[in-house]
Amino acid sequence: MKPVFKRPKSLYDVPFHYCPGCHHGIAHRLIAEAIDALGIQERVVAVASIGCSVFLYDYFAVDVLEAPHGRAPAVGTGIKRARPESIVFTYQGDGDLAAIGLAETIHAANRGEQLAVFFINNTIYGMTGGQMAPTTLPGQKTTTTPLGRRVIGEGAPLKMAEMIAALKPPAFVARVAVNNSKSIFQAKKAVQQAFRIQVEGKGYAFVEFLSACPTNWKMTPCEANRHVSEALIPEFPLGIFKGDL
Amino acid sequence: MRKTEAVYNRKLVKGNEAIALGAIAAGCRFYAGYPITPQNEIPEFMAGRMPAVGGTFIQAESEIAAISMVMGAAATGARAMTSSSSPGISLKQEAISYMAGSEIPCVVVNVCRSGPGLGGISASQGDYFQATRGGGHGDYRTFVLAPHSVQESYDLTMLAFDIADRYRTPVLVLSDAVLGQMKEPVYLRGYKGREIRKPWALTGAKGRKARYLKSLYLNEGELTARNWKLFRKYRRMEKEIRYEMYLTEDAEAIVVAFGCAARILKTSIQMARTKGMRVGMFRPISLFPFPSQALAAISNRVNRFLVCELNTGQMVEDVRLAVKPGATVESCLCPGYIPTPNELFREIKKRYLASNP
Amino acid sequence: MYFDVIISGFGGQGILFMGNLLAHAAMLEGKNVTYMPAYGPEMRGGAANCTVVVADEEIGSPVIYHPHTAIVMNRPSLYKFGPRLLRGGLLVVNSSLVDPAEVIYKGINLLFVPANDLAREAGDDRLGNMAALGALITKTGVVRLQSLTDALSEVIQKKYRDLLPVNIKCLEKGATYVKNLKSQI
Amino acid sequence: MPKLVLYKDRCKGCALCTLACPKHLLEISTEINRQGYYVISLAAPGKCNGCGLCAEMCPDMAIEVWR
Repeated sequence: MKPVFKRPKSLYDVPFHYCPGCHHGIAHRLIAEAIDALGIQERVVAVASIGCSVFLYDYFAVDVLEAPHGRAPAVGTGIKRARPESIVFTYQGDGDLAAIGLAETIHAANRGEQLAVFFINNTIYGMTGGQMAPTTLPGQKTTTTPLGRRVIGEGAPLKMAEMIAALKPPAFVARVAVNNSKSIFQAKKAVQQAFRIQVEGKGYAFVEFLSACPTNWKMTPCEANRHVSEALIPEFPLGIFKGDL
Repeated sequence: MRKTEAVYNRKLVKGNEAIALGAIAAGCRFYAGYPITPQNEIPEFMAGRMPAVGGTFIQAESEIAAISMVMGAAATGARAMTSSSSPGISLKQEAISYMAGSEIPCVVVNVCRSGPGLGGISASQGDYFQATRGGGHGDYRTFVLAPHSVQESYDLTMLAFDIADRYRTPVLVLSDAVLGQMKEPVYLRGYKGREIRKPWALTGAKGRKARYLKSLYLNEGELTARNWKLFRKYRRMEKEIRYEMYLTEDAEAIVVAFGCAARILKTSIQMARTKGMRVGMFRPISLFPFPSQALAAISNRVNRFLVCELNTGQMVEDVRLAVKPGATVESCLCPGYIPTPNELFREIKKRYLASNP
Repeated sequence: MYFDVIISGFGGQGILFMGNLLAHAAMLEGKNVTYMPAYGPEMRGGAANCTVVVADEEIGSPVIYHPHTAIVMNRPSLYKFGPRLLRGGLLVVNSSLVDPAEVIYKGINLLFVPANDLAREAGDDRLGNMAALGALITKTGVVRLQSLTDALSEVIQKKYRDLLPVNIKCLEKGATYVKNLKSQI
Repeated sequence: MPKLVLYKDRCKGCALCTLACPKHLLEISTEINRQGYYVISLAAPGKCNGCGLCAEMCPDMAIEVWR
């Protein structure tokens, strides 16, 4: 018998610290599988950001640098430019990438840096306990929007994939979900493509994951999974916004 | 011989250019920065020269991004530098703190202007506390080198890279608007140091286990151990303390100053000497670690000190801590403007005569 | 030996170039020298000035508020730096652009140099800066004319290389002008 | 016959696998693991055709499928 599914070797054999039903684990695995598939584990330098995924180095069997909050694309720029043979990816949440690090995000994309940027959009701040994110849905209750987010005054959800796709230099921009097998299959291809682009020296790649945060959404994992389809995808349509698979 | 060297090997360059020349000579191959007066010659020079030496220049979207890029580059083992002036250095404190915590070496240049806020663009030493107390959040320090001439701007920048690598720490070169903008002949003697191996660098886990650089320590006791480790490192850095003693041997009073204030004071002291006043100068070159022991030794035989700085009194606190009890430490302060040698001479004279009637 | 000068005028008159050239010449003579330009917002709005100090001893301050010498290449510079000159100092006035009648300061030495006129005679009236510099060094002896011309060929930008001879001619013109004044006295 | 290996101590009882299984063969059991979660179990092992979708869905890689 052969395994249909096995832990990728770019991930350490340790349990994740994430909450039950959190999609970080799936995103981690897809990234690790892509690294294995392309045979680039020895070249990868990952940039961890601030948020639930700050402990990236506990899970990925690759070199990791922990960046200041929001600065991962700038830190990644430094790594890649100083050591072009590296394969560099950043892994950032919505607070990190779309709020405090928006400038770094946009400018790295606009310079066409040779980076793979993985964006975990769960419309809320996870690690700090459920505050409003730039991607929080209109009406969504968070600890800092107790009455629900009002678009005027608290802002509309930032559409990062669309914003980045509007720039000229990025080579590949996609938004994926991982809340069912079909979506996971699409996401897998997008992640591989993001790395392949860098391996081939074709430039900047951005993959946004619509991701569930059952704990801060105050839902069961299954409810949260459904919420991705019912609430997130209508606001943040899935698809390839730039480049192709 | 001296004349020959003087004629053939000197170059007339700005202090800021000397810093850039020193960095490139020392093997700096990554620079990221953001425009701000009065340090613009550094990014401009780097933009022109880096590609020629196979290095990278990036004009970043902000001071914050610039230092973060330096953090990334330095983490791979490259010699990396950024520069700015006071308001920009405030922004850079974030990553400087992260690098101190992650033990990533780099060189940060502050061509200090006056503050607070947007302040002005004239020379100032208002960033002494920021420079010597760490500057950002957390229990850390950066090594601080303060040149007082264009030659030192060149020499100390090269040294900064060596110290940064040796101790895996950010090193700050604290220049100022006068030193950065002025031109002076410098001997471009080239880099005499040595680049060391960096077995901690993130180069991809080829043929070895994966590793990481981080500053987050949540497990019980880890952070305490980390902070003690950094503390011991800062103690070890005392080996690198540098200072200059100028006419101190027979001095009855000592002026303490650094950077451009010190060079102006040299003229004032010469003036005082011609009037028979036995005044000397102690010039810290490393501001952190501060040359406290050397100053304490002087205070065994001299007990009058005048601290002259271009702020409202910062280094004077370190001088007070250093000298033996009973010594008098006075301040002569020039916040936000450049004093003339005459002005400082009058300050010296006034105090000297008060104690030596 | 100690010498300091503030050179002032408007942008485009080659003020910073004058200071730079003088500093370079002093360096070639093995002297200590500092050059300090106005920078940042100070140089916006058309005004330009710089300070050069030349000495045998180590130079303390490169920033001089009350100079021993000043060259004023236009009227606003006269009003800004004229009053700051030390007693007994030397004020070099570009009399092509400044009416000598306006120079009312007492207790200082005056040298009127029709810099732009001299430059025009030498072939390029934009090079008044060189004529004024030639006059200054001849009057003060701070550096030799030969050092200035040596420095000139080192510092002049490639694209202005063909202007080297006329620059030198203007320097000489200024120098000769002062020599003739001396012989008249 | 395909085999489903469950690493019980990895399971956080999120039940996403129960959504993924096309045959609805997985369910939350009454068994509590060392982490304190009710772990999943395969109701009718004989009916599993080893498609592996449950493993793809599991955020904690608690499931291994052999075929």
